[in-house]
Amino acid sequence: MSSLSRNAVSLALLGVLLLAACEREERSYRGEPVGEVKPGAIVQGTLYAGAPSPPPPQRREYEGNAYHVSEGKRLFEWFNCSGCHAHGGGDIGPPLMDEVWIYGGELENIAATIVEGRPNGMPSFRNKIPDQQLWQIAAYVRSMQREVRKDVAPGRDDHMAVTPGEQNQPVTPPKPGGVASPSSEGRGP
Amino acid sequence: MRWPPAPWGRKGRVLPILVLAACSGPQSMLDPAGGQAARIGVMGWILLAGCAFVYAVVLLWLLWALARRHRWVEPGGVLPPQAGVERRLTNGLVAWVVGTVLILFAFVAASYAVDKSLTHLANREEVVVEVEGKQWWWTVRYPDDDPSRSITTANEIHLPVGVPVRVKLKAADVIHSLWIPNLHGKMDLIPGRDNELFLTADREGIFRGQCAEFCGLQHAHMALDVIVHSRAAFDAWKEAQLAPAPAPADEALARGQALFLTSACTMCHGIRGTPASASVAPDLTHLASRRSIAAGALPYNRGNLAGWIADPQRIKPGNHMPLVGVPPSDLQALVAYLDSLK
Amino acid sequence: MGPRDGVSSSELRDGPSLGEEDTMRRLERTWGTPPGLWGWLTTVDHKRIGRRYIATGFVFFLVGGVLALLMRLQLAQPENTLVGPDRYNQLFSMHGTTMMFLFAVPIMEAMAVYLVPLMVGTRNIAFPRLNAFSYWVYLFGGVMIVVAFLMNTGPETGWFSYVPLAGPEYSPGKRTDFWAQMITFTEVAALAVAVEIIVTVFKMRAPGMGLNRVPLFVWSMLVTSFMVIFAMPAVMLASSFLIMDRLVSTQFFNPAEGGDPLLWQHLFWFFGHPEVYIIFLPALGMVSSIVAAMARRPVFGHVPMVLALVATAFLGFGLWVHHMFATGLPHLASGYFTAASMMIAIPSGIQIFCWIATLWDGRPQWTVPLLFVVGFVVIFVLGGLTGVMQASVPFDLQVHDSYFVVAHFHYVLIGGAVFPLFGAFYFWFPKITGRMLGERLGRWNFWLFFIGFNVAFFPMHLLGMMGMPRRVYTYPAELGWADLNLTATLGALLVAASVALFLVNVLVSLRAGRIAGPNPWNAGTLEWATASPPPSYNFAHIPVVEGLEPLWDKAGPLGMVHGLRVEEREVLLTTVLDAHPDLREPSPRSTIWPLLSALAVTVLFIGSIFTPWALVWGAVPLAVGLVGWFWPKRRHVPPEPVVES
Amino acid sequence: MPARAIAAPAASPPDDGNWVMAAKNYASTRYSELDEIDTNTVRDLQVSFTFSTGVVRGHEAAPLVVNGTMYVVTPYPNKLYALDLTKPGAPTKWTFEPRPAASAQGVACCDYVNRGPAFADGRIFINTLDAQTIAVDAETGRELWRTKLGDINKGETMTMAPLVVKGKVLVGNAGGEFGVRGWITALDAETGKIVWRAYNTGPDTDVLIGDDYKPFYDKEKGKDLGVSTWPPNAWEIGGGTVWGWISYDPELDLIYHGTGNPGPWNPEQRPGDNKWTGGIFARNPDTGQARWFYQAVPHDLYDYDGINELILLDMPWQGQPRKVLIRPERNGYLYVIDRSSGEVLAADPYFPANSTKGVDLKTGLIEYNEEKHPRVGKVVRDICPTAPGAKDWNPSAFSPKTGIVYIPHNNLCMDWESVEANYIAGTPYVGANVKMYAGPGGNRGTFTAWDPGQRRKVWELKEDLPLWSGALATAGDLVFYGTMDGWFKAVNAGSGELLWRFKTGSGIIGQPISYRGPDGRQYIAILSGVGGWAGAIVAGDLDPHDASAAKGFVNAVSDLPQRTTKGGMLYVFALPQRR
Repeated sequence: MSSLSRNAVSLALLGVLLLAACEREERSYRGEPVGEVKPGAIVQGTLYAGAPSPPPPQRREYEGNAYHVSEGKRLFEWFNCSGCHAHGGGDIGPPLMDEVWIYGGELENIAATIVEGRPNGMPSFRNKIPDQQLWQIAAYVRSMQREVRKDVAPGRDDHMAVTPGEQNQPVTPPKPGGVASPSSEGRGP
Repeated sequence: MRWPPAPWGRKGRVLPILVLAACSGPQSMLDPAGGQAARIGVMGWILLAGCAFVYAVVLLWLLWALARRHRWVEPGGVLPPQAGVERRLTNGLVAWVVGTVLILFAFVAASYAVDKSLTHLANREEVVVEVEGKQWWWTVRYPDDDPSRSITTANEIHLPVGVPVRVKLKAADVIHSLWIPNLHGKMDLIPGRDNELFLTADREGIFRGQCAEFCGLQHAHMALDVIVHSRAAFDAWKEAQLAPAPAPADEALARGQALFLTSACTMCHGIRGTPASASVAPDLTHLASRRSIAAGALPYNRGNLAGWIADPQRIKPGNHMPLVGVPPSDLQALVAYLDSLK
Repeated sequence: MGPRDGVSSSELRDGPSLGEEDTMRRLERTWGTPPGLWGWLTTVDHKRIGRRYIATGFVFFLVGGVLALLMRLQLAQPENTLVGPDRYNQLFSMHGTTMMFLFAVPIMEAMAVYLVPLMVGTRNIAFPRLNAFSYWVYLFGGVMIVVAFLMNTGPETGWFSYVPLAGPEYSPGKRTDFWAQMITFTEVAALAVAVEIIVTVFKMRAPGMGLNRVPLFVWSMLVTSFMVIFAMPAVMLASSFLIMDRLVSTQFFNPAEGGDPLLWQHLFWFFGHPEVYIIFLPALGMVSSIVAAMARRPVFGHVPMVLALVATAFLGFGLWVHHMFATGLPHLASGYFTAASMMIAIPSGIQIFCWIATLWDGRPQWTVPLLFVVGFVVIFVLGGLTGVMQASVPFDLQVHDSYFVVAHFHYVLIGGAVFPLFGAFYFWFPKITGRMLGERLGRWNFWLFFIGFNVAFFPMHLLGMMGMPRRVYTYPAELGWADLNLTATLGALLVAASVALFLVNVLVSLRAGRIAGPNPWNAGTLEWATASPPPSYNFAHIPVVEGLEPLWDKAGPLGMVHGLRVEEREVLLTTVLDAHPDLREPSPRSTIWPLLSALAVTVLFIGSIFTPWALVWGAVPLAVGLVGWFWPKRRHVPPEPVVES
Repeated sequence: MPARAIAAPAASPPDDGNWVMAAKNYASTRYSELDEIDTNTVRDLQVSFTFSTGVVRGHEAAPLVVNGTMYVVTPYPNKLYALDLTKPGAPTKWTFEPRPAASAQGVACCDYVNRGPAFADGRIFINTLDAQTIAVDAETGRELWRTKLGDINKGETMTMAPLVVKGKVLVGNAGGEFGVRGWITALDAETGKIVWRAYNTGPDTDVLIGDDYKPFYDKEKGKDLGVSTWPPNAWEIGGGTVWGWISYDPELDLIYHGTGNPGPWNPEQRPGDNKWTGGIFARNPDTGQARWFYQAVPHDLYDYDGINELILLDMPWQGQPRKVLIRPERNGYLYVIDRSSGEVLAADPYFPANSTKGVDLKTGLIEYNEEKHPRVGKVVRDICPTAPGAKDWNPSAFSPKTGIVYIPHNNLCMDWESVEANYIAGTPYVGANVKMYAGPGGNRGTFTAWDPGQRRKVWELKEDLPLWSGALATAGDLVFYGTMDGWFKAVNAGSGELLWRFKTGSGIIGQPISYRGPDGRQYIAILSGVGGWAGAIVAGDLDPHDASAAKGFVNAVSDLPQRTTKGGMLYVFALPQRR
């Protein structure tokens, strides 16, 4: 390889790194006011008639941005998403950290699910969550399932350690249950 | 805001040092309004006097050393130390060290005494206030043995004059620090730790406190108002705060309330007396009775409130209140309703 | 790597049998750095590395200064919108980080890397390859954080990065990870230099330079290096905990899971307070050198001065908690730290007294270095006294984290370190470059700096007392802080102008400065005994020292040691206390491995920001680098006992 | 005076072989006087018939048997099946589909269960998840009336089994994890009209506290305690739901019901005693007026709902005959309370609780353990029992033959971190991160036989998985219960010896019953279908990588998906037909 092309390659690499970093680290606060996610823009399935439509621009803007994803994590707690979905493991609502998506797992699908609600119990948050926060939450939900880059996904929070943190979500089989607490060991009934 | 302009005015650019004595203000340690701040003030003056003396001695000694008639030496030559002079200088050094030690000892003693007296002031308490720091505002609670008489408000501490107050400090997210310079020094609010601060305000007035530990994007806009009133006025304020929000008095206000209850507002804010009971953002039950909006970012008035709701991220970029995008027609009704929450 | 003249020539030693010209030619061939880029990359000459260390540190000083200017412009008026909160937070975090980690400590160590071997009269620093490695690691770490900052990934939580704000929940993205790894980079570099300095001072002093004859600058660097070794591990531990919390979900600082945010503060300030003295002690050494030369007499009270240095170092470790008075510590603990913090004024007072006494008894030469020393005394004493005030718990509760503190530590750090450093630049520039720095521009430089500094920072005392907290990106107009802030900004512009003048002075003087000669100031320490700039081998013959200021104590030429190899790199080791000749020790040649190892370390450190697995795969290139570094040389010259000649 | 405890006679008429209410009788003994299946014959017990409900969620219900027809209600969508027992294989007689709102599934805290129907006067009454009570003609399956009682948009659901007393259907709401305001309501069994409704928070007029109210303890006395023991307006979203069991004493003419946890779980958000949550009310069934109240957990710290079964017994107590009720409480104490006055006669730990230190019988106050006090932002470790309690809703049985109460319960401990709960109507209002795990000994469930007269444990069986099924005692000296991995077990009522077991298709969390079939033989019936809070990991396919899933229960049963799968099947057992 000539040194010129080598330089070009390293420059290109640097460029990619730069872009990734800028995208990851940007803080933008204003977003758009409450609107509606146009259902027309949302694809629920993975099967397309003709050529697939391009994904909406929010995917890159939100999924690639650590600030947005971390804001999504905060709002996931604030807006009680965690009340039903726990920290991704599910409770009243289905788990979000597994691979199963009932209503589609793309960013747009998740946003649509939040806005419109789903018949089996997912409430509609129409007019309750401004668009930017909506995309932030959706991007965070994607991070639970390891669908955003590792360097963008959040780490642990300052609460009880119940998951390894979105950036370290393991792909290991579930651990066996029923292990007694260390402090209760050796303490007879 | 509604504080009087600084005495030297916005235009008269007097040399700042001259107005040191006149540095009174709603957020200044130079204008103590409470027992603690006054004692610390005294400590400050003791330290300042001692240090000024030492500084003067050093500067005079330096001046003398530089300006005195020195021994002659040819260019490039070296002056050998002279035994007698060395001895005198050594004596001087010993005196110097002894002097330093004495002054420092006095400082330590004074500091300890003042610290002790601050603790002593803390021994009684009549009013308990819980302040919880959050990014980037303050929850203020007045717990009561009768829980139904406890009060929750935001970004505003009311105190009765002349009464010892225990301020319990908690942090909800990161470390903050409560600093009301006119009343006391600062105390940190640390997650997982309970701190407290004792205040006694000696005169009525309106003061300002601010977060003094860097806490993120809007650290600069995390202030609170401290209102010191007479005991009677304080009690009256408490009674007023206990009441739930009044029902809308007319059609327009009712529309405003409906807008509030059906919009994104209820995801974060609560208004007691309505179904809105969210608590991750300031309680709005008596919003219109407060002096400022957004933790001291803006003085409270209808115009500012409308501006704040219309675009909070322009006024306080990065704060947790999103751009909700209320249409102008609705905004007026919404603001009118919120403004009725006295 | 010149051609070898056979076995016998490798046994050639300096001494009367070898002509002076021949000795110097052969030494130059042995110790010189190969020309060109390869030589530049492979050199282990402490002077070349010291020079680039100083230059790099100064560039970071300029970077930090530009950041400071931007902050001052933002604060020039209330509710200003020049930069937003996000950018402002990165600005002050980068400013503090750059100034503390990339400028102050490295440049002080850089001065030592350059000067200490010369001042103790040896041919190179101990562990020259480690020295090269240290520089590269420092450079890469510094470049990394600046590039990160330019890519909007600069630190945003301040130079002390308190958790939980700097923790994974409240600092998303990689900004804080880069900061934490920058700490690791600079600490590795600083620790390496500290080890080199200590060994150089203990084992490589010229014969006769017993500990009682060690110059004060060397003493100060020795003490500083010990402080580095004891203080830096605390912050490395803290930053490692932080990055582990952030990357692999450990719980060191999570209060919910039994971690403690105050653990961070203790670890950080256990480093952070000594850090101030790590910056300040070398400056004291510089002041002593300048005062002695400019007062034309040895510094009064050499022994008290040394004891004061050592005392400062010890006390410096006992007062970190005064950064934490507002965290609600028990009263007794605060009382102890009040007393300890005030006590540190005693050794500082001794030193101030001794310098003034030296000037008083000597005959001050009004050169630019002396101006900076006087400026240092005036400013530093004020900063020190406000420090004493803050040691008082009640008073500190008011001024802590306010602009009063900003004023205080700039008085201490700029007054206590940057003024002496500029004095040192003027003082040693001729030694390093062979040319004098311009005196006229120098005086302008000084007065602009002195006035600008006070205009910029004195008002901050008042601002703090008037309630202005530090680290705010803006403030309301109603609080009456505007005028003082504007004044401070004007002062900052003056300082900037002064630094610009200094740069001009350097550029002009490099080309057209007066030729200096070996000893332009007629100073007394060993670095002035050789040519300016010194040859690659420093001294043609290792001098023999018979006093504290060897060049003053002896009218004629210095005594010298004979018998070191001239065709092999060889240095003389002496005993620790009395500096009796002990061993002849080979010294390594130019090599590329430190650079390669530093690159491998860089890959490992930066990689670990993104994945903990970098520690595993990053170890492979590092291992290659280290194996290359430590590969046994074919022709090993064993250390030999010295034969007195 | 009986020598030992017997079921309150007026509340436990002689067994006619039917099973008309979930608890068998008003005294809630879950005791069948049939003795064809006994300790000797039980080993021959075999499946008589099965029936798939078509729903694979947690089946917590008790089937009813009335005159040759069995009634089974499923979890959401709350289908009601009538099975004709007179015909071989018990074919479906009719099916009633109430079609509750699907979105109600989103506000059911712990799986969309239903705990059973009730029968009275030719009508079957069921509650639906979307908070309706429906009366259906028992013969035809025709809907007679339906009354909407709550609003799912506020988080109100209904999962409890109704109780019919004196022509009134008594029902209560669920949703203590959603910040609802708890109530109990009496509906006219004929028309479905609301006769009275008593809230469990708020002013006395809402709580139906009037002149009749004479609590035993001073701490329950005072005006409008439902307001003054809360921060301002917090009682409006304060919980105190009635999703568990109601008993009735015809003699004293009092109904007894528990009140659920206060909302939110995070106790720091609701300083005060939080009346009238976490306690037991005695009320007049006709007017709803309260007679007495006892708060077992004032200012509840750990979600210790007070909704468990109340077994009405007459027993000698220190030489005196007392009318008592037995309440194995979630907090780990077995309360013996004088049901006429509300005086606590005994509160003995049947579980090694460390969250509390005991109950002062003089004041009725429970002493919390300061060390285990939850805090915002701190994980408090190893709190026993857990939020679902030493024992949750799954009811015990009482055998007058042995005088023993048979208690199926959990043996779990937990880590708890309070967090600030944000109230948004229709979403959970909890405010705690919880992680549960096996308690002392490592077994997660225990089946305890407790003698209330002796105030001691008689025997206990350790079960690996938590016990989430009810218990049934029979005159054949047998006790039946099921495990979460699907074993249906019969043990000796006197010794606890395992006599017979059968592996059903899915984990058992239902309530076993026993009836006499039209052929005169004794049958045992149980619904198998894992779910509920404990089985949510299987029923909801939850992910065990998150220890806080299902409010922390998933962590304790993360092996459950390997032990059982979803199901919904009725199993009926009988002895082989004598030829």
